[in-house]
Amino acid sequence: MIEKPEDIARQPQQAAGQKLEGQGAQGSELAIDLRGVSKAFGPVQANKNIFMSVKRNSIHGIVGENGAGKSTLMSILYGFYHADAGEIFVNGAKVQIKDSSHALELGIGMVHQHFMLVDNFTVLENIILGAEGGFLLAKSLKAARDEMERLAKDYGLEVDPDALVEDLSVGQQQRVEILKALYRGAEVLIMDEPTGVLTPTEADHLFKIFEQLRAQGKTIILITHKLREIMAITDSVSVMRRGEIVTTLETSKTSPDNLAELMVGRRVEMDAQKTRGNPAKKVLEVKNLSMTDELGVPRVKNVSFDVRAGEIVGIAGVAGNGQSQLLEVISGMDEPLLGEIWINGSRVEFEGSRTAAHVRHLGLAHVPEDRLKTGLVAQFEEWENSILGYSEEPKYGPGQILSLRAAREEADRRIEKFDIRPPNCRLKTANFSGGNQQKIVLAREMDRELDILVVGQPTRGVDIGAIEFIHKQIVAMRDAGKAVLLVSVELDEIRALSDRVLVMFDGKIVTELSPDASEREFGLSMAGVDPHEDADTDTSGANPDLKEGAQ
Amino acid sequence: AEPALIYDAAGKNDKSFNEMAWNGAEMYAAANNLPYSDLEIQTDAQREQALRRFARSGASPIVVPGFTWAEPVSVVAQEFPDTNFAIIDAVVDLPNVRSVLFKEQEGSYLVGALAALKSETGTIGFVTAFDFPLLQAFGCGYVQGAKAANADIEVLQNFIGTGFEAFGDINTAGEIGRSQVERGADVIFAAAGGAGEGALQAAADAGVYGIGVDSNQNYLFPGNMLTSMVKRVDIAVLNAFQDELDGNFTAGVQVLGLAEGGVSAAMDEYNAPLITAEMQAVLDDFIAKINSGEIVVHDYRSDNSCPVS
Amino acid sequence: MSTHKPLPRWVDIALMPALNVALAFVVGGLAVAAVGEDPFRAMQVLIFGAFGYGEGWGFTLHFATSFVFTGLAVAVAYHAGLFNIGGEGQAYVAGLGAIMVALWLDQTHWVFVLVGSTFAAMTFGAIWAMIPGYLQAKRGSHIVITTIMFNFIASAFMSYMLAQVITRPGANAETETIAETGRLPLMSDFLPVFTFSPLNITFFIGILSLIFVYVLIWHTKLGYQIRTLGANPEAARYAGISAVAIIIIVMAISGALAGLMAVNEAVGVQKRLGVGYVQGFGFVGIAVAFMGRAHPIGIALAALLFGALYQGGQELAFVMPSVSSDLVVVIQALVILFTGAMSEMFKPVLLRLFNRASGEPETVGD
Amino acid sequence: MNFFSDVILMLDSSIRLAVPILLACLAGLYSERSGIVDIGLEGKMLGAAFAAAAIAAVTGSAWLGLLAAIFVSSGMAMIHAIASINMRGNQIISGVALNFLALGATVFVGHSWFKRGGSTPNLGTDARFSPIELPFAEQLGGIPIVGEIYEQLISGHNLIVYVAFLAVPVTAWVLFRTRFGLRLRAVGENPTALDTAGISVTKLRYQALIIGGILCGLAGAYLSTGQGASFSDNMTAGRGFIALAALIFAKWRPVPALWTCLLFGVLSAAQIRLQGVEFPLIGEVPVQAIQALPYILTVVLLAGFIGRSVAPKAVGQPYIKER
Ligand SMILES: Nc1ncnc2c1ncn2[C@@H]1O[C@H](COP(=O)(O)OP(=O)(O)OP(=O)(O)O)[C@@H](O)[C@H]1O
Ligand SMILES: Nc1ncnc2c1ncn2[C@@H]1O[C@H](COP(=O)(O)OP(=O)(O)OP(=O)(O)O)[C@@H](O)[C@H]1O
Ligand SMILES: [Mg+2]
Ligand SMILES: [Mg+2]
Repeated sequence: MIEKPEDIARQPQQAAGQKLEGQGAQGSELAIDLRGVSKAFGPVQANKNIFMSVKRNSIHGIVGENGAGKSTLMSILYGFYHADAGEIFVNGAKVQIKDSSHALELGIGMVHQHFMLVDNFTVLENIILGAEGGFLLAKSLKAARDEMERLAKDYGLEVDPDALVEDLSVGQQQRVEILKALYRGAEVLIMDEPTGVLTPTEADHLFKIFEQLRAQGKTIILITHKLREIMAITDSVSVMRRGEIVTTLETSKTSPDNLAELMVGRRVEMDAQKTRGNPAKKVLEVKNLSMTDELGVPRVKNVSFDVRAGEIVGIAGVAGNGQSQLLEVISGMDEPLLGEIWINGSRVEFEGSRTAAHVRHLGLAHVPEDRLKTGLVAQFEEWENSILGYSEEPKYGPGQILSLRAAREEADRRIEKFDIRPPNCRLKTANFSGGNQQKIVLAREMDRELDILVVGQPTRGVDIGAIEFIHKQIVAMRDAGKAVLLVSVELDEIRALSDRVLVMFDGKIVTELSPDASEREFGLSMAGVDPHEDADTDTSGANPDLKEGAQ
Repeated sequence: AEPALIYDAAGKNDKSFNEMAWNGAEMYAAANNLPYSDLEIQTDAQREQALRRFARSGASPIVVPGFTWAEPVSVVAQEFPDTNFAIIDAVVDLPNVRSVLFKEQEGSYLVGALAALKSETGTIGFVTAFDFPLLQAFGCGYVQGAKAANADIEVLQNFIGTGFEAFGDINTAGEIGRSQVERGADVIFAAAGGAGEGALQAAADAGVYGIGVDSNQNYLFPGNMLTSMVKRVDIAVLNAFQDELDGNFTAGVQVLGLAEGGVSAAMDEYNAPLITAEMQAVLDDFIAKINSGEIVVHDYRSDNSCPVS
Repeated sequence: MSTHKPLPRWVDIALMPALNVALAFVVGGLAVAAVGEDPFRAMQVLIFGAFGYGEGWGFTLHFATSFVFTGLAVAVAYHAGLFNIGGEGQAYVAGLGAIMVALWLDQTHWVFVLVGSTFAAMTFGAIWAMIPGYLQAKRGSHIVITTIMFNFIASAFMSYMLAQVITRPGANAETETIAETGRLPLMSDFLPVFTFSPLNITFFIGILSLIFVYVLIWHTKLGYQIRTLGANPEAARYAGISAVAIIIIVMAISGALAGLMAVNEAVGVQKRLGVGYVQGFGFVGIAVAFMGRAHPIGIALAALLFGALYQGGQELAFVMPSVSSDLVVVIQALVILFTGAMSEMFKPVLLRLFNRASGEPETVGD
Repeated sequence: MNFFSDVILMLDSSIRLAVPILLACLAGLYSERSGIVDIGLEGKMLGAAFAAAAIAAVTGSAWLGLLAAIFVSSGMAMIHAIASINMRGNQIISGVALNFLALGATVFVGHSWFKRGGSTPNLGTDARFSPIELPFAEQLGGIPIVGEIYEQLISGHNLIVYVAFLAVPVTAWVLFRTRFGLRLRAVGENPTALDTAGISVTKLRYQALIIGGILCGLAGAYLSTGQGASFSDNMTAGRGFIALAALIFAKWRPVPALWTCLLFGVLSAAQIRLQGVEFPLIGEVPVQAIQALPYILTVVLLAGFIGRSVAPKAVGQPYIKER
């Protein structure tokens, strides 16, 4: 089982193709066995005395709230962190995993929650990084290219080897990560929240790949917040809470409700909906909007729609079809090429980087898609993020003076109202869990006088307890008579919350659907076909997989 | 009382002015087998402090080379009327201060004349650190001398930099030297402290002639050093120290020109073969005329301008 | 890594820096020993020179004042994510404004000189910094390159001004001297303990600047926007903060702060402006800003440390002639290295010590 | 002298002026590509220039001087490495400290050795790197244009000049064609990615800084034993900062770095030639305006033609795995 990294790189075919049966020298049927693993980061006990075993040739799920310690545990297995205590057995043999290259030698590969890719490298360069197999790149690049072709054939993992990673959609970046692991001959593949950023279609595709991998004798450990996925694909599942394993179950002997309860410690209401909305006057009007990105590529093409008070309008679509750009223009972060936006009857004047502030004045609040990149300043204290975008309001002090007291008092109030944990407005934002960071943004944007809330990917990477909470808040917003524009690649989420759904494809709004429309209707329209027109139109060139390559 | 020397901001080892002062102190120490104190200041704010410290500690005379010392010396010399001070390159009119001035323009005039006499191409060069009245005085004297010896001579003038760091930049100085050679110069006068060596090296490498400055640098590249414009700051320091020791320190202004031996064109065994008898004759004629006052060499510092270029 | 409590605050902000300074002196002491002097006595001389008597204090504080200005200049820009290496040039050009106004008003009263030259210094410094700021904001020209270039351009420009324009004929390229009536009062005029030190009224401007920057950065809306832009430009865009405006404003403030050095040094002490009067203080400001972690209190302390090194170093060179000013520069470099760049050196050791002391059993390390 | 040979001579001068900046710029490239800011280029060059001149003066061998230069400069790079890699210190402070250290220590040590106040004695021919005549330079020199360019411009430089120019394609090759280069580019962008691929971030950054140290060593030796023939206090005169600017100007890429440094060389050479020249229409301009020309033109070019330069993403931040 143990090979030198050079060997792996030189003969990836054999390494990847090996059947596990032939390897069972140790006679253990457990691929991974963790015994009493503990790990602390300073004062934080991330893992406490963890026992967990994973059968070979199976798919094992791990669920748990944000910050439960899932990623940490897997990073220990991958040799990225060192456990403070405990033992690790791989294929029945006790090992001391020194570092990640050692883990790779042991056949353990990992796809991290935050991708470990070099953005300005090509796909090929990323794949060979660390497994080059020789001083000169030319040969390794050639070998990797061949191997990629084979993997693409075997598993349907297709991606342009010469594309720059930063130009790829997240779904494709994920494939690059999986290819990386397979190229290194991984037998055990750890997937940390792989579907967090994928569309349902992409996720389904990923699961087909998992099944193929399992059929070839590989073992997969899957961390996810989506219980549907656990039920659909795993053989067994471990539940983590506050650094400990609560239980490990056969998937067939449990249910989503049961898992949710185990994770959170109480019953979780999974369906926020729902009464229907009560549309009143138009609050947001978008007229013939078009925009191009900095390279001049058209991203939004002649889009028109409106949102009324008291309704939630969802925008569905495969990631990369212009939704993000649409959001940025509506929120004033970017300028349109053509078209107009009206908020509460006033036309938005685009005045460069200050437009976002102007738009807020008009009564629009914006929860951005990427909380850490856009919506928060990680090194700020919580209260400081609680005024981001609103710092100039007079309630935070007269003139140029910033009243820390006013800001902190308000932050404290919101912490209580939105149940942000830990309840400490002086804590650095980076030290909050993802779910709580999301709540900080939501609290800031929702807890104020506003007429329209624009929300992008509200529950990305957030645990089910928080999802429940966030969904309730969004619905409450609408019920209070506000207009809500919701952009999400989670079709379930869109359908659960929206009163009307607009489907975007290739920068255009293809159609408007009722949330109760059929799966088929959604599927077709997200592929660029208006199901109302003619279900049999030529769909060539409308394959989302082909399209997203350019994005 | 032990004599003391405080250098100017450029520091003890500027290969020029301050270093000459230090040489003078060393000459004193060697000749009398007596110690002296010296100090480098780090910032301008420390000038008065340094003077006061030495005065308090009983040092006398306290010698300071450099015009920038004028203000602090006039303050501290009044506080310590019993201590003797000497300032070089500036005048402080107090009963316990000796002011020593040099006529750099006269020495430069001589080496300029020599350069023009030696030049076969009709082009000579002047390399200096940066646009600074003192340095311009060197250049202005040089041009005057050269034109006096050969009215058609062309003088290339270049600055190395724009601040004191230019005194250390031998590489740019060297490049300037080469450039002047390429433009036809066959004698180059380098008045740029330590950096000057770069230009002299360039001249030597190209097989043409260099002229050193401040101290006698003729030994540097024998056969390629035409002469050096020697400015005897060392003598000024030595005299101040020695006069105090011998009990005949005098205040007042001393102007050290050609006649007083304060500046000169250095002649020694290194450059003897390069100086022909005719050249020497012309030179002697100029010296006599300057000493007699028949030739008055214009001092750039008097009006910040030069009549010739 | 083991489970541990974080270090007590006083260890973080007092003990560790003290240990680092001590280490710098140990290594510097080796160099002192190498020239045959007693390192312990050298250190004694240095500390006494800097803090042992009124005049020493005066010099220390005078230098610290200049370093506060150049340090704050770097720090303010840094909060907006801009690395201003141009303090040297900004202070230099500011000197021109300061001295011109001072020479113009020097027949009136020092109050006018102070106010006028302060205003002029800030204006000139601000303009010199704003150009790189504008080019960064509007044209994307990297501020590090432009500020480096502007240092060289300032040097050339000032060389011209001082040698040819507002010069007085003579051996040096420098301006006329400020008349007696217009000279800024020295601290020793009120507090005789400072005797002959150059510490002057600009010291209070230094204190005010520290307070100003503290309030600006942490208690104003502009400061909040500056920090947002510096920490996450994308979030600033999201918040509707005009990067262009902030960059230009911040560079102006930064240059104005650097410029104040001219009031302290050129107007206050030298009473004239000469070539290269900044003497590298702009570069010292970089070290001061980062060692002070871009916080006014830290900057005040770091500036004090450097002031002490300049003054104590001078004393050292005086008392021990074989310890030259170059060796003092070496010691300064060691202090920057150990207290600035290697500031966390003792942290692991201290963590272990403190956790043992607090009776916590150590878990397995890695 | 005709116009053509005048141009050749000026370009020749440009090359000599560009070389130290180019070497330092490449040193910075390795360092910053690995994610470590290097504003200590100036100090390393200065330290190396001193070591080269001092050892060459003592031993009479330029080669030993070069070795000493590389040793000193790499040693300083290692201090930078310990501070910024192991101790996760502030890389800018570390660089500033190295600059001060070199400024003080060269004069201090130099003076205690040579008693010439930090300067070294002038070096004889053996103690310097002398010009190398390339084969057939003289014979081909007769051929107009091509031959002249070969004889005057390409031939007749010292060894370090050729090494510097060779270092550009070598660097490009290493960076884009080798395993080391791939990892180097990766570690400056995303060190965590490299770490999870099982490669030591620390080791890689150390290697990068050593290479930077060697290149700065060459740059310093060039100044004091190639182009010049002695060491003088603060003789680098800001070249390290120019190199840093050139690195950013070139967007951290080797071939553009070559052009940038050559451009700067040309501007500097032109500056020397233009001092005191009367211009048509304008007449004679202040010499300082001419002297500032290279810097002003750099700013103008930067603002007008060179787009935004984006640094390697991880540059300046210490790699911290566990908070
Ligand atoms: N490198 C680190 N340094 C310090 N603390 C860390 C580090 N990584 C994680 N932690 C802390 O350890 C705890 C467990 O984090 P971990 O990332 O394992 O949670 P998780 O279960 O993966 O959460 P999520 O579902 O949000 O991904 C959290 O409190 C986190 O803040
Ligand atoms: N986040 C940022 N960080 C750094 N520079 C920025 C940033 N945002 C903008 N800039 C600079 O500002 C230029 C113009 O940006 P933008 O159009 O957003 O501002 P603007 O509209 O001109 O500002 P104003 O609101 O003052 O009119 C960009 O080319 C860039 O140089
Ligand atoms: Mg996780
Ligand atoms: Mg604009």
